[in-house]
Formats: sequence, structure tokens, C-alpha cells
Amino acid sequence: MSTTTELEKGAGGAGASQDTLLELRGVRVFYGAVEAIKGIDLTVRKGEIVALLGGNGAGKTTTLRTISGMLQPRHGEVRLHDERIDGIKSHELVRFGINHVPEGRRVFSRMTVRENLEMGAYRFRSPDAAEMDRVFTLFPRLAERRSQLAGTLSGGEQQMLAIGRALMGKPELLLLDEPSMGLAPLIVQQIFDIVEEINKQGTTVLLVEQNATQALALANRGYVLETGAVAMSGPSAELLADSRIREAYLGEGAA
Amino acid sequence: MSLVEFWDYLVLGVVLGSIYAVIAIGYTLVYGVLQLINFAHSEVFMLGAYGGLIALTVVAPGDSPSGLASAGFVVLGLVAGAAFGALTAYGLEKVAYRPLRRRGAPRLIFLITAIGASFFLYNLAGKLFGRDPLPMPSAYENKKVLSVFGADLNVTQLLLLASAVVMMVGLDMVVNRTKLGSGIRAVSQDAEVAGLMGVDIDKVVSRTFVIGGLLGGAAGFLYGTFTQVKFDMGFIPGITAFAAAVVGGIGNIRGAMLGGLMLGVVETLTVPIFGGEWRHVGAFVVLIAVLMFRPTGILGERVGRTA
Amino acid sequence: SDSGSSGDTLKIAFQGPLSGDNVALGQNMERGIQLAIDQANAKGDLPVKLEYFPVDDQGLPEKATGAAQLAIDDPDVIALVGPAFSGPTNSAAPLLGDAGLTAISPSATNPGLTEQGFKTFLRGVPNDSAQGAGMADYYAKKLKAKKVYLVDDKSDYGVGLAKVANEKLTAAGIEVVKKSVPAKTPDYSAAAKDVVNSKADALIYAGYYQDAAPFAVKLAEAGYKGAAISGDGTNDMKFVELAGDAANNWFLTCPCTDATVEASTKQFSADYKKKFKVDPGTYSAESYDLTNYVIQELKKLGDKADRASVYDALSKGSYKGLTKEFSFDDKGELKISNIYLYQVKSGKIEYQGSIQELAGS
Amino acid sequence: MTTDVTKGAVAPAGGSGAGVDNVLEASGVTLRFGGLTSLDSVDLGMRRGEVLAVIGPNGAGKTSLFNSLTGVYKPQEGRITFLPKDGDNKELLGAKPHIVNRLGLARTFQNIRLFSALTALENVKIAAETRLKAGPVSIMLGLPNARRAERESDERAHRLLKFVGLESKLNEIAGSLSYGDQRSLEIARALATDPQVLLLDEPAAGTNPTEKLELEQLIRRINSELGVSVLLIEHDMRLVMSVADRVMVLNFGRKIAEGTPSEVQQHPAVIEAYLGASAPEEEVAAGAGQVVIAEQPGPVDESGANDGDSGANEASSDGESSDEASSDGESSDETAPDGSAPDEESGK
Amino acid sequence: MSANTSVKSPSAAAKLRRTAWYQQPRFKRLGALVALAVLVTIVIGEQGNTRDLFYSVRTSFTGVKLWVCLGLAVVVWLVREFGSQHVSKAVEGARSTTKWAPLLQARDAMRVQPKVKWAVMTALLLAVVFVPGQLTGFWQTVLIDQIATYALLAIGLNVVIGWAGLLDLGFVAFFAVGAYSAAFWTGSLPVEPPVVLNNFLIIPVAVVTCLIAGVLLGAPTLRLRGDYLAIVTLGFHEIVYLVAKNADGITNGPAGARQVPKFSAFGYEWSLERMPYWYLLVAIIVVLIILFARLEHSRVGRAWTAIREDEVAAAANGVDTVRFKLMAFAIGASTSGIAGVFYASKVGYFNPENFIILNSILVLAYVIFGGMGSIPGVLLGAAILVWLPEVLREWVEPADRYMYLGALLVIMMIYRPQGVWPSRRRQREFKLAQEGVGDADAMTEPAGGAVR
Ligand SMILES: Nc1ncnc2c1ncn2[C@@H]1O[C@H](COP(=O)(O)OP(=O)(O)OP(=O)(O)O)[C@@H](O)[C@H]1O
Ligand SMILES: Nc1ncnc2c1ncn2[C@@H]1O[C@H](COP(=O)(O)OP(=O)(O)OP(=O)(O)O)[C@@H](O)[C@H]1O
Ligand SMILES: CC(C)C[C@H](N)C(=O)O
Ligand SMILES: [Mg+2]
Ligand SMILES: [Mg+2]
Repeated sequence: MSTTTELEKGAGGAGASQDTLLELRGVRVFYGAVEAIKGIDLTVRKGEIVALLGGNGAGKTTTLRTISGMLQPRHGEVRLHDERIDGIKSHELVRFGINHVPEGRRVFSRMTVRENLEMGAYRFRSPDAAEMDRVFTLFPRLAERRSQLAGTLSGGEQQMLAIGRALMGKPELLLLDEPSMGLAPLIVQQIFDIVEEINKQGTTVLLVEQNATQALALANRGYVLETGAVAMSGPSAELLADSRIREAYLGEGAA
Repeated sequence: MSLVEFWDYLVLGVVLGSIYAVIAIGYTLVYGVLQLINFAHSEVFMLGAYGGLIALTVVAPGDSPSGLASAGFVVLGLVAGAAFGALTAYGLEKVAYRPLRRRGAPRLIFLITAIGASFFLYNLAGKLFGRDPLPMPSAYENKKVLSVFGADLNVTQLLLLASAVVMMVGLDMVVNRTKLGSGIRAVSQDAEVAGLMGVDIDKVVSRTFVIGGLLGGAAGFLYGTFTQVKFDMGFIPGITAFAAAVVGGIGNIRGAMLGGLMLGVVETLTVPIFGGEWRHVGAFVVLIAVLMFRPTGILGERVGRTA
Repeated sequence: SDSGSSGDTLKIAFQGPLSGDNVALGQNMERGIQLAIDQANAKGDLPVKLEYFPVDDQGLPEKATGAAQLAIDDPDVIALVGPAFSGPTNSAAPLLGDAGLTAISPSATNPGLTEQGFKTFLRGVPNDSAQGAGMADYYAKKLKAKKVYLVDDKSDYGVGLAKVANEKLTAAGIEVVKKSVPAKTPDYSAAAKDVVNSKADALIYAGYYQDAAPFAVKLAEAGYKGAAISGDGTNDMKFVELAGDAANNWFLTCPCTDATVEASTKQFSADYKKKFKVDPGTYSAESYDLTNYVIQELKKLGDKADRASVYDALSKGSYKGLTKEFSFDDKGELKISNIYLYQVKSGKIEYQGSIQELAGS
Repeated sequence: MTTDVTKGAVAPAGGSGAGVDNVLEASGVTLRFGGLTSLDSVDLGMRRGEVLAVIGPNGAGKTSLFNSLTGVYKPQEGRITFLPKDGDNKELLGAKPHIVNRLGLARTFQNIRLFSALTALENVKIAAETRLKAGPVSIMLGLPNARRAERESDERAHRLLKFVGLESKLNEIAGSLSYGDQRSLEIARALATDPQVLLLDEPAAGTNPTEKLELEQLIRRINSELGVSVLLIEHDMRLVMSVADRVMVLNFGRKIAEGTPSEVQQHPAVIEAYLGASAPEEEVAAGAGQVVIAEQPGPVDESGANDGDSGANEASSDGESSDEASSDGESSDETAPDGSAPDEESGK
Repeated sequence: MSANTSVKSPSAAAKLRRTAWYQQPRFKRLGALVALAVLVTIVIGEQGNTRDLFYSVRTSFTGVKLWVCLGLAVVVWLVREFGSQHVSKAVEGARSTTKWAPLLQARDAMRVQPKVKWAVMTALLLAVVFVPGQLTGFWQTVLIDQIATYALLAIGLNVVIGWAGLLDLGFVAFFAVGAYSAAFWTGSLPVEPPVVLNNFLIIPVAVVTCLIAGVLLGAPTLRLRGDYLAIVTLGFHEIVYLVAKNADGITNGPAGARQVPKFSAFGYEWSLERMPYWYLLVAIIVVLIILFARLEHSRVGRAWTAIREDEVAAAANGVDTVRFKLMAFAIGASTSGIAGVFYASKVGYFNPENFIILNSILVLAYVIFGGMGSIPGVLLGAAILVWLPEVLREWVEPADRYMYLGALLVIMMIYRPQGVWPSRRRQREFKLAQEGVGDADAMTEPAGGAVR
């Protein structure tokens, strides 16, 4: 399914890159004096799953936060449907169909599951019941716990809630920051399955992961970040085959 | 103390307590979104009283206005008080707290800023309007209207009770039923993520202050009619209301109401039993006792309804 | 020279509430003193120029030591009129005593003040044994009260006054309910309720106007119908302004006369009004008198005036002022004890005359 | 050793056979939050010198178990006994966190909790110093014992930072270290309290494969060189399989399996609840036939059934892990990087 | 550069990204300056009175002052925004701390080189001991009765909040306990002491009394989270204050303790002379600073830091959090007690109003203003903030002094929240907190509470 955003109406005639949804051009981001992102170019096409890989502190989270407007780049442009969106605050960007599932889940712990999902639909006048049903079908565990306080859910359940909450915003582009972190293998599998499912239903996904094997298995394309810059990029299969990747991120050379 | 007398004091206590409750809500709301003990809220309250005073002085009710005019004056006073309070709270947030928030300053810094703002504001009020107390121009004849189990209630007291109840019910509805309410609750738990959901944090924080200011200012006007208006009038009710917010469970709106009523009653009952000089001791002993047994207050910390 | 004075100016200090809650009482006195000094300078028969040196204690004992210290530290200050209130006197007098600076008070009335051996304290006003007794007399003899509710504000003044009143009332066989409600109580409703519930038919408030006013308001609201009396601390138009209608019919006592009424103070009253655009108030004339007493002694002493000699002269001498004759016993207590009654009537404080006469004793 | 005393109580954990040298035993630990039971009568028997992994789905109660063992939570029922190498057995249930730590159980947190404004060295010193005695008065007066304590903690902290490979980052602010270094620092800090048991809560979470390998080495060295028994929570099965001597599996607050890694990996309940169908594709370990699982059907708490199970369990694992572990433990004193006998300091 | 600049109707994104002219930072700054000018006009305007409510506002807004202020604001703005390059640069320069660079270097040198440190310290101490002799009597009194006394209190509170991170809003209660101890043991209260003691002997007695009071208050409340601790200490203060005020039979009520005897030792009596008090107080402060500085850099100081930063982690690493917190509480309380004894003996008269809640709040402000956790910082904080209202007496309407103090606090917290002279540890915490790591004040759950 596709969501209608205000942006689509306005950006009707943008020519060149019909299928490009998101584009980063020479983006540089600073924390105070520290440059965390040192000029990144990145493209996400409509309907894709793109994986963003890299070690600790490579700048993956920072990239996502820049896209969703939590951070502002000091140089470069962020474009959605070929329109600049850098400089727009995160709460406004939600209206453009970008939803971000932050690192570490960050559910509203003193709200119930249901209230958390309602928060996800904050930008609409009232939450869409059908959407909520869809989320509950995707995550039956949440359905069981709809009136439990989110803070008392287990890690996996919280991750599901965080994703469900983002889906309530009917995203065109879903940003996922390490959805598998701290989750049991079985749950990781489930989450990845769900991501695939969501993508099939029409949502474009930008996925940040440490878990390179699984992420690349899921994604169409991947980017590898190293200390704030793109070190490698290409279709998943290519990346998976690359020996450098296998050594550095799949732990093979040493194993 | 006879039963009738007990009722008498209880009624007084409830009246005082309902003012505390309305002020306490201001503390609790702000605490909810910023985890800040907004010491300057007592000045919001004080300026609310001046707002009412100014409005009534300008409009100048005659000696004993008729019923309908009285109602008009009361509404005017309330509105002016609320407006002054809201304006003060809004300004405080914008000038003093927002820069700190932007910078992610530690909470202690907020606290000292609040204290500084409080000093500034009440002395500024003293400078602007003089440091002597002023009686609130009487907008109505303060007659006895009815008696409950032998306890008399006069117009002021009824007015206080009624407005307090209306304000509390209204607020409860705003927080639990409206979008702003869920915004407030979300920001209070994780402001950054609330932003990701489309909540405009600045707006929500600002509006929270404004709501707290509206209530605080209106309470200031009511308290002013009840006692008198003075530049340092905010301090004692402020501290007591803050204690009330904590007793109820800070961050919890219903807790603030409960705490306010409780401290009002305790304080008032202390007077006939132990003597007027001990009234605040009563309130603070209750505070400490409650916290000993319920470390997060009677209703616990939570903004909004329980799950 | 150990007094270190520069020679051509001498300062007369005043210590009292020049800011804070009961500032009106301080201002009444301050103006009387200023008037006396101005007139003396205008007359020009002094070898030196006089200057007025105010130190503000806000009427609070804890501020009084600091205030007194300011006067002590200025070597030109030759005498201090005040402290105005009893509490501040109690805390500052030892310091003033150690410094040898005369403290001649036009208004500090707590009876205990002269019992403590302060070295330089002179009281230019009848103390509260007289005022308390006056109140008790009036209730007992004139109003025939049966049960009196007696409240003090916990200040030195209030406590002292209430103590005397209590003794006299009890001696007269009147039932007394004695309570304390500290000054600055934000809300007097509960206290007022207590008064009504006690079924007392008369009330004494021993404290200052700032608190008497809201108390009076709450009493009226609570439906208190009995008589009410308060002392010099409440005897100011501010009381009426703050309490509004609730002040009506309150009796006020004072060891002071109404300067606008008494013949002897008519001229003073006019000068005062001319200079300050307001009528003199409680203790304005008395302060004027005491300042003139100091000036008289300074004149006599001429060049030899220093703090010690001024104290000597003042404590031993006497002075016929506009309000009364000032002379002191060896404890520094004034030898006269007249108390006057006032009553609030339709928004004005009206002078009634000597309480002893009115009570018919 | 001293196990005899408590053997009866903790029999199900695998202590019924002779010669099992346990360091930590828990029985029937039940922890509830309101209506929610997060630990349901959990038994635990941890052998001296082993690496025991706890795995299970999210919300199974692993962290709750840690928190119960270390005094952060107080379970409503059950017993937790610590059996120090030489000394009396200690009941841990209800003991305050710092007491538990002093007795010899140290831990790390699921989300790293360092004192981030302090230097790496200071972080470790704080932990080391809790074993030293120097009161505020002697410090203020600068008495010799205070100065000696300062020196000792300094030396100790240096040694441990070297042990985890942070000797070059002594004076860096903890908050500015890289994630991997923060992990190591947290471990060094835990080791500074000279524990007999170290509890690690998901140390590999958020690390990449290379860092995981380093971590694996570190855990091995802690276990062998320092002779510290390790209780490890981890979702990364590769790491668990390679470092753990035994594995215990929790689900819904109950123990559903216990055994060697390979045994556990093939247990159907574990696969169903935790690993998922596709997980154990690679290593099909030898001896698949003798999988023995301490399965607990329902609330049956009778020790008979459990005894049988765990007896067999023990038989299966005895040979490979227990002996090895205890010999490690013995040799550890000499190889420990801190030459001074740790017992002297850990007296109180 | 991009193709769609020619798009006719601006899209939603473009609309959002566009800022109206008045939203430009430059004009926002103008707005702020104008608002500031109006505020300043009111602040420096006439004193209002109750007879005419609008007197002050009216005179402020009709007089020339308003126009002068507005004019100044506009000039400042113009110079800043459009002035020559180097003016704007100077502004930027003043903003950054470069101006302070030499000072900061000196401070760093002091920290690193012990010789420099000792030289500076000795010079400072000599100055501190001898310079006040030259001051006027008034300033000597301010220095001793207020600045130094409150500096002593600030040093004590610094242990509690700066080091252990416990938010104590009732610190002056212990000051009261100390003062009343002094009055009691010298026989200046209505209740007779068993023996009358020399003031110096009272110091240890008061220390013990405050220690006990500190522990009694602390033991049950230290399990509370930061904010709750704050309100409980505030309540405790209020109770101490009200008991002092109302238990007339014991404390002499609002009338207070009178004529507390002076210090005396070996036949020497501290009398009206001020400087001997100064020497005594400086000696007390120096000794305490030495003792406390040792604590700060010891295991105790580190344990406090650990508790402040993460109480749960501290406990999990064997730190007995309750014991260390109590220790901080008790040390702080007894310092406050010493100050109380000194104050009572110096001024000879005090009453409960000397110990109002406002004073507790002020001491807290001194500590934070100066720089939490740093001894020179809190000394400076107390000195500046106590001195300021006194000197303002001469410059502005005395009643307005605290308005300026309040404004100063707000401005300071906005532009330099770490304080005048912060401690290095604290400064780091601030930096980390601003980057979103940690909290910088121990308002977290206490150990033993819920852990996520
Ligand atoms: N709030 C912050 N302040 C200062 N520096 C930061 C901040 N957040 C991140 N950094 C730094 O920016 C760089 C990139 O961090 P980022 O969180 O984007 O990495 P990441 O790839 O998401 O790593 P991880 O896998 O650990 O999540 C790191 O060097 C980090 O230290
Ligand atoms: N303080 C608490 N209050 C309420 N419920 C809690 C609390 N702590 C834990 N729980 C609940 O106990 C259960 C077990 O949680 P626990 O954190 O131990 O799981 P876990 O096995 O460590 O999971 P994960 O692998 O995600 O870390 C969960 O359902 C959790 O919601
Ligand atoms: C000015 C007077 C009202 C002072 C009062 N008599 C007192 O002793 O304090
Ligand atoms: Mg990240
Ligand atoms: Mg866990």
C-alpha cells in the first residue's frame, strides 16, 4: 500500500529521478566540534530495502537522525522526492511520511501498548482503527498486551511496539535503527520477516544493522560506513561476496 | 472540638486546600514535562493576583454591585488573573527555560534558574506595584449563602470551591482526552521520541506552562480575594502547594488535587488542635510521613490516567 | 579624638521600620525627627550642622543588630532616636550600649526593656504595663466583657502587651482565652473561626497593623460580633485602608495623643502637614519632642558633646515637650504613664481621649 | 567442601552427586511484579570455575535473575546461597547490592553503566577501593593507612586495566571511550572488586563480529587466568556455544533446559522457544542422543522428578566441564595478574 | 543548481524551510533586544506605590528612559549586525572564552605545578588575612557576619550537593542547630544547660549534635529519589524553623537568643573588635578546606562521584551508597553547625528569622553559581552573591537588590551554567550531559529501587 503525503502533491513534476525517494548529498554532521558524518552520499529508491552497515561509532545512527530531522547537517542536502528537507524539524518531517524507529526502542514506558500506538498516529486527527488492526495482526503478541504498560514489556516486545508505533504513522519511508539489538535469535528472525512483509506492502525501508549477514539477506542494496564516510556500497549480493566485508563484518577472517 | 466546629474547620480546610490543589497542578504539570521544580510558579500565582487586582481596579466596581454585575466582576477577575498567570508562565518558559532545554542542561541548573526568576519576579512586582499589601476590590457582597451540617459558607468560599472544581475537572479532561494531553504525556516520558511522532515539543512545553499559568493565575486571583494581594504573597502557598504536589505524587495531576486538599485540611485542623503557630508544621509532618511510607507519593508518579 | 567626629556636622540617627511590613509606623516617626532637625538647622543656634541618619531595621529583631551597627560605625552619629519597635530594641540595645550610643526610643513599649540593664537605653514613652492595663480596664469597667479572646503576634511587643493584659483581665475576674497567631500568617480564616467558636464577646489583638488588618477582615467574614481592641501597633490609617469596613468599631489604644487634635501640638501638626503633605501619625509628635530634647542637650553641651556626655545629659535631664514632660528614672523609664483611646468610625480613626477617664477609673 | 550443608536444599540444581563443587546455588526463586511473574521457581547450580550461560527469549527473566542474584530485586520466594571458596555459606536473598558485591559477586549491566565523567582509572579504583579500609577521618588527617590504601587501589586498578587491554587509556574519560572499550572497562571495574563470580549481562550486544571475538577471548581469560566463575547472559549463540561450559535456558520465567551447549541447542523446546527453526544449521554436535533436559512440567516442584533429571544432566557434563573448571580454579591463584593474595583484601 | 527552483507553487517542504524575514536570527535578536530594553526600563524605573497602582508603569513608559533604552538597544543591534567586521568579531570573541584564556592558563598551571600552586595559595592567604584590616567597619562586618559565614556554609553544602549530589534544600536548618547549640551551652536560652561551656568547647558539641541530626534526617530519607529528598529536606527545615519559632519555652521563640557570650581562650576575649573574628574564621575555613580537599581526592570523594553519577552501578560495585550518602550529609551538617556556633558567638543575638528557608535556597544558589564541586568555586560564589546585594545598597533602591540578584542568577545559568569556577569533574559531567550522556546531577533512582 502507498500512503499519500502532502509532499507528493507538491512535488509532482520533479523530473530526473522518478523512482528516487531519498537522497543524501555530501552531508556532513557535527556534534559540537566533532565531525561524526564526513560527507555522505546515499540514495534510496522507492520500494527498496537498503541496509546501512558499519561498526560501532561509524555514524549509522547519526545518519538516520539526520534524515529524520533530529539533527541538522552543517553541509550538504537531504532530499525527499527531490525536494530539500534538511532544516525541517523532526515533528514536521513526520508529515512527509518519514518514520524513525530509534535505537534502543524508546517506547513510552508509562503508557500502555495501545496508547503508544496512538502516539504513533499523533499526526492524524484520530488514530486509524484499520491501521491499528493491521499492526495487531502483524504482531499478535502486542494484541495480547494492548493495555499493559509498555515499560513492563520484554525487549523483543518493546521492539515490536516501536515498529508498530512507527507503522501507525503510515510511513512511506521507515528508518529502522538496529532492530535486532539485544533480541533473541527467534525474535530477530520474526522482526526481519515483518520488515520484509512491511516492505512488500509498499513501505520503503532504510535499515541500520550490525548483524550484516541477516541484513544483507533482506536488503536489496547496502552501504557500509566507516568513521563517518561511505566505505563501500552496492547490491547486497555483491557486498556479501566481498572478502573485505566478510572479514570485517561477518567475523570470518578471524573465526 | 464539637462536631459542628469540626465541620467548620473541615470546610475551611477544603476551601484552602482547593486553592493549593489548583496551584499544585501547575507544579505537577511542569514537573511532568521538564522534571523541573518550577520555583517561579509561586510568582505566576502572585502575578495572577495582581492581574485580577488591576482589572478590578480599572473597572472599579462600586460599593456593592448587584448580583449580575458581581458575577461579571468575578469572571473578569478570574480571566485577568488567568491571563497574567499564563503570560508570566509563557514568558518564563521562553526566556529562562527554553535556552536551557535547548542545551540539555542538568536539572539542577533549571532549579537555580527558577529560583533566580522567582527572586526577580517578586521583587519586580514589589517595585512596580509597591510593597504594601492591597485588599482585592470587593466585587460582591461577601454574605453567608448556605450552611453544610452547620458549617457556614460565604460567597468567597463557594466561589473558590466552584472555580477550583471547574478548573480541575476541565484540566483532567484536557490531559486525558485531548491531543495536547497525549502530547504532554509523551513529552514527559521521552521528548525526543515524541518529536519523532510528530509532537512539536516546544509547543507542547509552552502550552503546558500556559495551562499551569492559567490555573495558577486564576488561583492567585481567588486567593487574593480570600486574603490580600502582596508582592511576596506567592511564597508560602507556593511551597505548600509544591509539597502537596509531592504528597500526591509529583507528575500526577489527580495526585496534586488530592495532595492539595489533604494539606489544606491538615493545616486548618492544626489550628484549633495545636494552635495557629503550628499550622505549617502539620503540613510538613504529613509530607514527610507520606513520603516515608510511599516514597513516590500517594498516587505515585504518572501524568494522566492509570493503566 | 576617639569619637572621631569631623567637627562640623553631627548626626542624629533614627532606627525603625523604613521598609518592610510595618513601614507606615516608622515613617510617622521619621518625619517628626526630620522636622525637628530641619527646624533646628534653620534656626542656626547650634555650633554644628545637624544631619538626619536613618537606619532601617524593618521592625525585625534580626535586622536590628546590623542596622544599629551602621549607626555605631559612623563616628558622627551622636545619638539614636529609637529603635522604634520593642523586638529590635531588645536585640540592638546591648550593642548600642557597648558602643555607648544613646538609644532614646519614642515608641518601644515592651515593659521588659528597662529590666535588662541596657547601658544606654532611655524610653520616652509609657510602657505597656500601662497600655495593657488600660485595655483590661476598658473591657472590665466600661464594656463589662465576660470572656476575652486575647491574641498576640509573637513579637516582643505583642507578647509583652498580651502578658500584661492577661494579668489585669484575670485579676478583674474576666475569663481569658489566650492564643498566639504569629505575624505573617497568610490566612487568618482558621484563627478567626477559632475566635467565633470560643464564644468570646471581646477580643484583644496585640500586634501590628499589617496582621491586624487581615485578621479583622477574616473576623468580620467569620461573623464575629463582639468588641475588638488593639494597641499602638495597629494605630495607623493603614490598618483602616487594609481592613476596609472590617475595621469599623475597632478600639485602638496608644500611649500617644492625636497631634492634630491636642492644642499643644496644633502648630507642630501644621508644620508637619506643610512639609510632608500628610497629617502627623502615631508617635510623630513624640519623636519630634525627643529629637528636640537631644538638640536641647547638644546645645547645652556645645563642643564637649560626645556619645557619653550626651547619654549623661539625656538620662539625667528633663524636657518639657509638646506632648508631655520627659524625664527618666534610673532604669531609663519614663515617669509618666498616660494611655489614650481611639476608635475606628466610618473609615477614620477618631480620638476619644484618655482611657483612664473613659473607663471611669 | 562445604556444599554438604546445603545440598539438600539445592539438590535439583545438580548437586546431588558427590564431588560437585558449586559456587552459587539457588532454589525455587520466584519474583513477581504485581500480577506478573518474571521468575517462577527457578533453580540454579553454578559450579566453581565454570562459564555458565543463561539464554532465553526476551522477557524470559534473565536480567531479572541477575538482579535477584545481585540484590537489586528481592524475590518473594526461594533461596540463593553463595558458597565461597573458603568460608561460610552466605544467603544472598534480600542482601543489599553492595553486600552481595562484597561477598564476591560482581556484575555488568545490560546497558553499560559507567561513571562517565570519571577517567577509566578512576572507574576501576572506585570498585577496588570498596575492599579497602580507610575512614573519612584518617583520610582527612592524611594518616598512613589512608595513603597506603590509595596506593594499593592504584596498583590494582592499573593491573586490571592492563588485563583487559586498556592500559593505554588510563586517563581517558570513560564517557568518551569507544563502545567496545567501555564494555571492557565495565568488566575491569567489576573484576576490581575481586569477585569469585562474575555476571555479564549481554556483553556482546551491539558489537560487531570482530569485537565479539575479542570479547570471547577476554571471557576465557577471566575464567582461566583469574579463576573467576562466569555467569553469562547472551543472545549471540555463536559466542555462547564457544565460551560456555554449560547453558541454562529460561522461558517465561522458568527453566526449560540445562546442559552443555550442544545438548541445549538441539532441544526441541529450546528451538521452539528461542532459536527458531533455522538457527542450529551448522554444527550438529556429537552425542545428540543423550540430550537430557531439566524440563519442568508445570508447577510440580517435587524434587523427585527433578533429581532424576539433573542427575543425568550432571552425568553428561561432568567429564567435560566440571573437572576442567576446578583445575582451572586451582591454578588461578598463581596466574592471577595481581600477585598479592586476593583473600587478604577481600576479608571485608 | 537544482532543477526545481523554477517550480511555481512552493511545495510543503519549501514552505517549511522558508523563513519569513522576522524569523531570521538577526531580527529575532532585534526583537529580544527591544524586549530587553523594555524590561530594563521597568527595572530601573520609579518605585511604585499602592495608592496608585499604575504609577510606576506609567512613569516608565512615558518618560525618556524608555526611549533611551530602546535607542541603546537598536544601536547595539546595529553595531553588532552591521558594524565593521572587527566589532562583530569582538562580540564573538567576548562570547567565547578566549578573553579568559590567560586566566584559565594560570588556573591550569596551578593545577599542574605544585610549586606555583603553593606560591599562589600562600599569596592568597596572606591577602585574605591582611587586606580586610583596611576595609571600613561596615565592610568588615559584611565580610565576617555574612560573606565568610556563608562561605563556610557553602563549603559544607558543597560536600552534600557538589560531591555527593544530594539535593538538600534545608541546609540552613543545621546552621540553626549549631547556633541554638551555642546559645544553649552558654546558657542564653530559657532552658538551663547542665554545664556552661566555653564557646570553643561548644564547637565539637555542636558538630556532634549536627552529625546526629544529619544522620537522623538522612537515614530514613536517603532512599528517596533526588527531588523527593529535596522536598523532605525543605520540610525538615521548615519544621526546625517553626519549632525554633514556636517552642518558646526552649528556644525563646521569635524573640530569639540574646547576648550569647563571646569566644574566649586563654584569657583572651573576642569582643567588639572585628578583625580577631576574621582571623578565627579564616583559620576555621582554611583547616576545613584542607581536610575536605583531601576527602575529595580520596576514595570517599570518588565514591561520592560514583553515587552521583549512577547510584545503581555504584552499589553493584560494592559502594555502600547509604553509608557514603550519610557521611556526606553528616559532614555537611556539622560544617553548618560550626558556622552556627561561630555566628551566634559573633553577633550575640539571633532569632529564628536568621534561618528562614530563603537562606537555604540562597546557599544552594551560591554553591551552584560558584561552581558545584569546586572549593574555590563555592567560595567565590558565596563571596560574589553575598557581596552583591550589599554593594547594590549604594547603587540602587535597597528593596530592589534581590531583583538584580535574581536576574544575575538567571543570566548566569543560561550563559555559564557550570558556574564561575567549576570543578573539572563537574565540567565534564556538564559536557556529557549536554551531549545527552548521563544526568550531571544525582536525581536518579536510588540503589535498590527499580532498575531497567
Ligand atoms: N550526542 C553525541 N555527542 C557527541 N558525539 C556523539 C554523539 N552521538 C554520537 N557521537 C559520536 O558520533 C560518532 C557516530 O556515532 P553513531 O551513534 O552515529 O554511530 P553508530 O554507527 O550508530 O554506532 P553504534 O553501532 O554504536 O550504534 C561516534 O564517534 C560517536 O562517538
Ligand atoms: N521492574 C519491573 N517491573 C515490572 N515488570 C518487570 C520489571 N522488571 C522486569 N519485569 C518483567 O519481567 C519479565 C522478565 O524481564 P527480564 O528483563 O528479566 O527479561 P530478560 O530475559 O532479561 O529479557 P531481555 O533478553 O529482553 O533482556 C519481563 O516480562 C519484564 O517485563
Ligand atoms: C511604633 C510602635 C507601634 C511600636 C510598639 N509599641 C513596640 O513596642 O514595638
Ligand atoms: Mg547506532
Ligand atoms: Mg535482559
